[in-house]
Amino acid sequence: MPARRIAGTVAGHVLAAIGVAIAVATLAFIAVQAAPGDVAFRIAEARYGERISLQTVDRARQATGLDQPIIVQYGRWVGSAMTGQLGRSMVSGRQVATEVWRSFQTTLSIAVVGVSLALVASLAIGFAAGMRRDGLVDRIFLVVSAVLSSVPSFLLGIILITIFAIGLRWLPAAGNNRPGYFILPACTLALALLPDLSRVARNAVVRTMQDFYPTYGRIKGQSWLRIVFAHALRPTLVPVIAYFGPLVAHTIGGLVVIDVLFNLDGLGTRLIDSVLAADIPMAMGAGLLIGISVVVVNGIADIAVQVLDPRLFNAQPRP
Amino acid sequence: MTAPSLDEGAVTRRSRPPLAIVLFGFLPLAAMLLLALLGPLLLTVDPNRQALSAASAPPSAAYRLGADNLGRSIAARVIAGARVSLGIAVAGVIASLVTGLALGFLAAFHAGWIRQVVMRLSDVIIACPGLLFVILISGLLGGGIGPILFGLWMSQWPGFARLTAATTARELATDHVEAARLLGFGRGYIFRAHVLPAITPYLTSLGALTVGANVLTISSVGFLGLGLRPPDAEWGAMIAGTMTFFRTSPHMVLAPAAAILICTLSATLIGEYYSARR
Amino acid sequence: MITRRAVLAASLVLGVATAASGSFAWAKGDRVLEIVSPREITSLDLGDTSYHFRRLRVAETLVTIDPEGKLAPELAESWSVSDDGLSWTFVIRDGVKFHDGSLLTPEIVRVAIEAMRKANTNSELVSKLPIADVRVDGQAVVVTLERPFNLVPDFFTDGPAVILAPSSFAQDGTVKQIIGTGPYRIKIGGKTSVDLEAFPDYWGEQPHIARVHFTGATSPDTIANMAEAGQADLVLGLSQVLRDRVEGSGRVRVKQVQTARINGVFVNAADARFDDPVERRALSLALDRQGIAVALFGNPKAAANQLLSVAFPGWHDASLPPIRRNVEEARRLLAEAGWKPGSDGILAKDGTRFAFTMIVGKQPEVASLAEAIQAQLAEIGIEVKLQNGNQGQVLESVSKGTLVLGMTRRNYGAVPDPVATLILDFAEASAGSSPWSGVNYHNPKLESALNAYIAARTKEETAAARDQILAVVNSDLPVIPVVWYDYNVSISDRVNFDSVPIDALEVSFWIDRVRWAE
Amino acid sequence: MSTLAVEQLTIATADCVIVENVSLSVAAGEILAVLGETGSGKSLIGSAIMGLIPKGVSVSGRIVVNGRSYDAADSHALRTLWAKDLFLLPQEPLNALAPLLSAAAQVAEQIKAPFAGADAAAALSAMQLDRQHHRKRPFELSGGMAQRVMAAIASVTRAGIVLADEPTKGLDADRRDIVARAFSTLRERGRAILLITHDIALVRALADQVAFLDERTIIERGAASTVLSSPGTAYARRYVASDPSTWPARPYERSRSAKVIEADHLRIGINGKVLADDLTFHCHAGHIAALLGRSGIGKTTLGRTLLGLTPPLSGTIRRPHGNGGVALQKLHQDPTRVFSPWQSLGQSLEDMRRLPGGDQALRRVPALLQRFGLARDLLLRQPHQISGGEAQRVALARILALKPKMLIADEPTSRLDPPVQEQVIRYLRDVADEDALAILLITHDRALANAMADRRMVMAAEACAPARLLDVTRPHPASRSPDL
Repeated sequence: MPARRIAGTVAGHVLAAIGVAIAVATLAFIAVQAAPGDVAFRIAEARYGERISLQTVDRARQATGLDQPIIVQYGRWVGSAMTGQLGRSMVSGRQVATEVWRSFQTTLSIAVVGVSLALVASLAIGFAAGMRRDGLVDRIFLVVSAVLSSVPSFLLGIILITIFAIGLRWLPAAGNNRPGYFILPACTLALALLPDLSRVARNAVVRTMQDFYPTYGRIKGQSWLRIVFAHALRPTLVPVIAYFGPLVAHTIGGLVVIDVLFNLDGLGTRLIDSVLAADIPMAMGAGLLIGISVVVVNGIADIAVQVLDPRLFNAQPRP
Repeated sequence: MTAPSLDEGAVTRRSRPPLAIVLFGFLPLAAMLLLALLGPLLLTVDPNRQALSAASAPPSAAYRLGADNLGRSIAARVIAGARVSLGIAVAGVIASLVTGLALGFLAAFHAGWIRQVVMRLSDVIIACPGLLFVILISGLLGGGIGPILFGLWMSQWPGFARLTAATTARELATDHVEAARLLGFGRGYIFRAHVLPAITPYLTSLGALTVGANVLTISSVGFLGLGLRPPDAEWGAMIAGTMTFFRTSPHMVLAPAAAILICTLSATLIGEYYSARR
Repeated sequence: MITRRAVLAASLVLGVATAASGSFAWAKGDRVLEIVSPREITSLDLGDTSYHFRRLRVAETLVTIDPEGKLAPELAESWSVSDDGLSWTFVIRDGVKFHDGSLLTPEIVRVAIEAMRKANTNSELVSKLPIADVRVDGQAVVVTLERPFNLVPDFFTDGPAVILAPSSFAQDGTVKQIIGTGPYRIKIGGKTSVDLEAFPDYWGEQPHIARVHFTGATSPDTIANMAEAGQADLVLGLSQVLRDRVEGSGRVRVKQVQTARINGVFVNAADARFDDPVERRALSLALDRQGIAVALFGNPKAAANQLLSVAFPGWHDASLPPIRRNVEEARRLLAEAGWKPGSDGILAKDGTRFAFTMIVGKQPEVASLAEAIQAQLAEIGIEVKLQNGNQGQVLESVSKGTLVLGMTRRNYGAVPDPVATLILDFAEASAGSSPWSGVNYHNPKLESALNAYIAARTKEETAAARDQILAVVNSDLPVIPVVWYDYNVSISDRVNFDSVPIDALEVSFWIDRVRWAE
Repeated sequence: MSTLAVEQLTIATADCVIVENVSLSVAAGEILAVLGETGSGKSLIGSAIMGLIPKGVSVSGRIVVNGRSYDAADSHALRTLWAKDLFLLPQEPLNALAPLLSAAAQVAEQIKAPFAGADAAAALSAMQLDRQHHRKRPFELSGGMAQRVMAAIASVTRAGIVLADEPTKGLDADRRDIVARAFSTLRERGRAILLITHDIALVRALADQVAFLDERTIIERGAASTVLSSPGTAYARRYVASDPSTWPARPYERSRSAKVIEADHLRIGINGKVLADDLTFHCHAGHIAALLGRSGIGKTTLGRTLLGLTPPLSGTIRRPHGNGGVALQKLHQDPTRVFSPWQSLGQSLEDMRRLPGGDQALRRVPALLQRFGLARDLLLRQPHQISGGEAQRVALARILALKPKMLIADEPTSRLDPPVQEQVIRYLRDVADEDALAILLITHDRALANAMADRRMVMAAEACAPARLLDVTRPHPASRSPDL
């Protein structure tokens, strides 16, 4: 039964993914078109930089098919996207699919490491603080997390760079050509995500501990370890996993700043740069991938929550 | 045999905020808001007046918090910035709150296509990275207060709408609302006496947390160079403009950073307090 | 659950392991020259980014400029001009191999020049030459002109004039990969970074360092961080505002040279606010160049009193006095031109307010410079609104005729002779529509002087034309110079400081000459 | 042999003494029931024995477990006895079981021996839990099943002393019997059981010894057979008498008053799921009609449908008119929740002014409060600061002030202690008789219905079919009592 339920959920999420991806790509297209000013000038600026001139603007206009009606441009993109062709960048002339995929790999490696770090740390902190609500650890945690959440993430990154790259020279300060390049960006991301995520974890633990069954486990003679890992961990994970939706949004947003700070060619930066540069195929390609990523993460979280806690499956309306 | 029912229900529902919250939450934020309101009266120096000869001057008698790279008084700019940064942050929250409240109630009271539209739209926007949104709009429109405000509003009203809809729907399903309905009370009364007191702490909490988050968002956009138009003094833009001197003249960065920290921290504390209380 | 935890643990272990191995390899010194530039490689189109590949010593031109700023042979062994000045012969170097192993032939050069002629843009100089015909003559290529033009070799030093192997081009003539003749070839290319390795069959001297990694980074903070972290051996074009900070970190030294680039403002000469040279002079007097040079650029010598800097020894007049700020004189000049303060303190004439919007890029020194100009002009009653934007938006407002005043960072040394750029800006048909120079500015005296210069047959004619050009440019102020741009190269302690050439014309990074420190 | 003795136990907060000088003892194979009302401190006695006294509460006295004597204040020592000597069966077992482990696994984890699975299955079967339920997780179990799982867990631990705190709270009468059987099984296995409850029927079915707790201390104790049949104190008498099964059945009398509500071929359900079909009945003024049936069958939905809160799927309802829309009112199960939690009770009543005719209604309130024996200063308090019995009477007063024609009372007394339940239910009977109010009493308590209602209807269903309505006022010898 759950297997069929999950299959249904997956099918729903796949449909949602297609819908959202097309919607986001279309939004990116509209964003490019809706901005004030001539699109050709923005493309030429991105291509030629300080060598821009009226002739290069005209060249950009012709080379990229901007002289055609907007609806034709959009229709052509949708048509080719259906067959897996995302076209070529209007700025660099490279394949959008290749470029976007490379950005995605950068973003993914940092996001996976950063979110994993944040998740592990959050659960550890969450249990440490939440097991004794309003205890010393809890109070210290609340203050530290409030302070941490009040520092802009770029300042966090700069502090990390100053210590580990410039001071100790352990890790690279920027770029993605050196081994371990992802550690500082991932740590910055983790620190930026930590306050909210650990608060979610801590509140989940507090909630669990407010339930009677952990105490009752002790009365039944079970050890704390067994209670935490066998009884309480899964229900506690549920709110944490359910938080993945906002988390992925925070991650992508945070990575834009981190990309700039560490000079990484991530997906968020790619989207913003290409929209500002009016690089329509690139903007739509990046939007497409971001949309799919968001829906995929949300879908995985949704299924994970249902697998972790089947009670949510059987939530039936009370008579 | 959990907690014995000695004081069951004697929840700390109406208790006064503890001293720590007042000291570190309400007071600093109130002080900052006061600074924002009274800013022009307090300023003795034009925050945009440059003295290139005093560029990057460290704190002194003439420049209490030092001068920035263009020789402007950092103290004056921090005060002027309170108006801009907090103003935008608070205005964004108020706009989102009003929109969210209206649409949230609509969705809660009219379970039908209105609810579907509001909720699905909220779902999609909430899944979108809000920072990306603000950055894009600011970048496309060349920065300034309007685009940032618009971006904040666009990305934040769904949060308020969802919260309002969810809490309102939950309150509408309670026995006391059912009883009030059966007794013949109208929607207005039920809303005022039963629903509003229930959702106020939630909204206060979200509102305060969002004010803090907005101050950070504005500063991040400023860091990317897409924020307000110069020479407007805004804390994030002040940091962004002087970030380069962080290690050589840290005072330029630290003063606005401290202002951001104080605002965000106190807003977070207030938000956390209300969210723990509900 | 177990798999989940296992995956998590494995990824962490992996991360730590790669980090550890990474720092180990780094400590050992893999001997890759790490170079960083504030400009990213945006595309492969020759018009866009060919100068990148020339600077990286991947692609070469017929004629080049040595670090001292003089013309030097590269793919052309030598060149000569006929007595009538119409026929230029370039003798192509023998035995030059492209990175794909194919040989450079005069025919390839001829085809390349034919392609350059068709480009017809201001950023591809060869297209501006009055070429009548190109033909192969043995090992030489002969370029025949319609009229005499003195700057042909100079124009062939332009970035887009690089000679690439035929295999570089796709069928439609666009560049799909960069296969040049330089001492380095591209191993892996990307948007923000390129890996280079020495090309063993290079015709000239082998580079000292075999492997180079180039990173383009637009954020100045990132560049400074990389330099301070010892991650960048050379930062080529370190931003002015970062110089003190990077040098302060102790393990990096900075070389500096004043370039042919000017930071200044240009105006729309057709606009009521700037149609009179007096108004431009008033604006010039309102600016505190010394203050800006010291406070924002950390170099008092950067304050510009004329358009062309010391990078052009024959063109720079060292005897000119500095332009001192004089607010009173500026006010007086504007009053003379009919501008009276309005009720709000802003000048006005015939219902026109002296107020306009200026588009500002996001580079820190440009943003600060704009804010300084804004504040200084406010003191003489001119209101400037700043708007974040880029040069594309400036050009758009130029084409729409809405631009009043813009900021420029014009490089007059794209080729060794500044006249090449001055012609583009002030004498060509397309002049007056560049986002870097005087808009709607026309002065017949300047145009005739420029034309006389390029057609001059004697030294005396050349000198006379030059003096005439300088006199007009420095008094008419179509571009108001504020500060000269300093080119900074930060050099890490891994690199031999003296081996790094520094190039005032920003032609090349000269990385093939760089040596490791002993 | 397992024995538990409590000697001179006193429990107090800073302000007041809650339990004073209580002594109890229970031997192996014996069940001692401690009866008392909510707030009498009976649960705290259990907490004290387990060492679970909350902060701010002080304890003195001694707890003797299997001959070893412990200071009652030494909670640490008492906690070491958990699962070895002392075991607790808590109220609402669904909250005490680990939420995501199957029943069998929860029993098995208590058994530290090989083949724990088989032993666990045996223990569950011994508590009459069918094999098909062994793999189920708590949220898939009913309250009665969960209580049997708990009993199985108790049976596999070494603990000889079992404390049971309100084991039947929230259970229907029929499930109460199943739980009682599980407790008998535990008793047969030699456990000493301390049963803390207010459920007089459970005590009647199970207890060997009984102790009544009132106002801090035990006022009467003795063998169950003697104390329950002839209580010695007024309190115990009143308590025993509050069990509806001891009340005389209400004689059948044909109704002559007007029909207040009529339902014709009603089909009800929620979210498209049909719960009951073909419901045809009516209620008369001044009569109490009882609606019986097991929990979950759709009684509450029928009530909500009649009230107009849930639309019927088909069929017609003719509702009473007059007094605006308020002729039909509802008395809720949890009376403390029917008032806005952000206002004092007085404010909630005062707000009736905003209703049409509210001023008149407000003028009737003081008399109604007096009629129900409520002091006026009660109105200064918040809803959560008054007892359930008081709240139910205030709620009734608020409703009656509006002069409704009919009242739908949905389990109005199931959360109340027996004496309070009796008081409220008798007020309801008075109201029906004196104010000619029609009352539909939704309840699962057959004894209560027999004693109070003029008509009794049962909602019952076969297999998965929608439920039907049967009139059981006059039990017909031919029709067997339907399965509840």
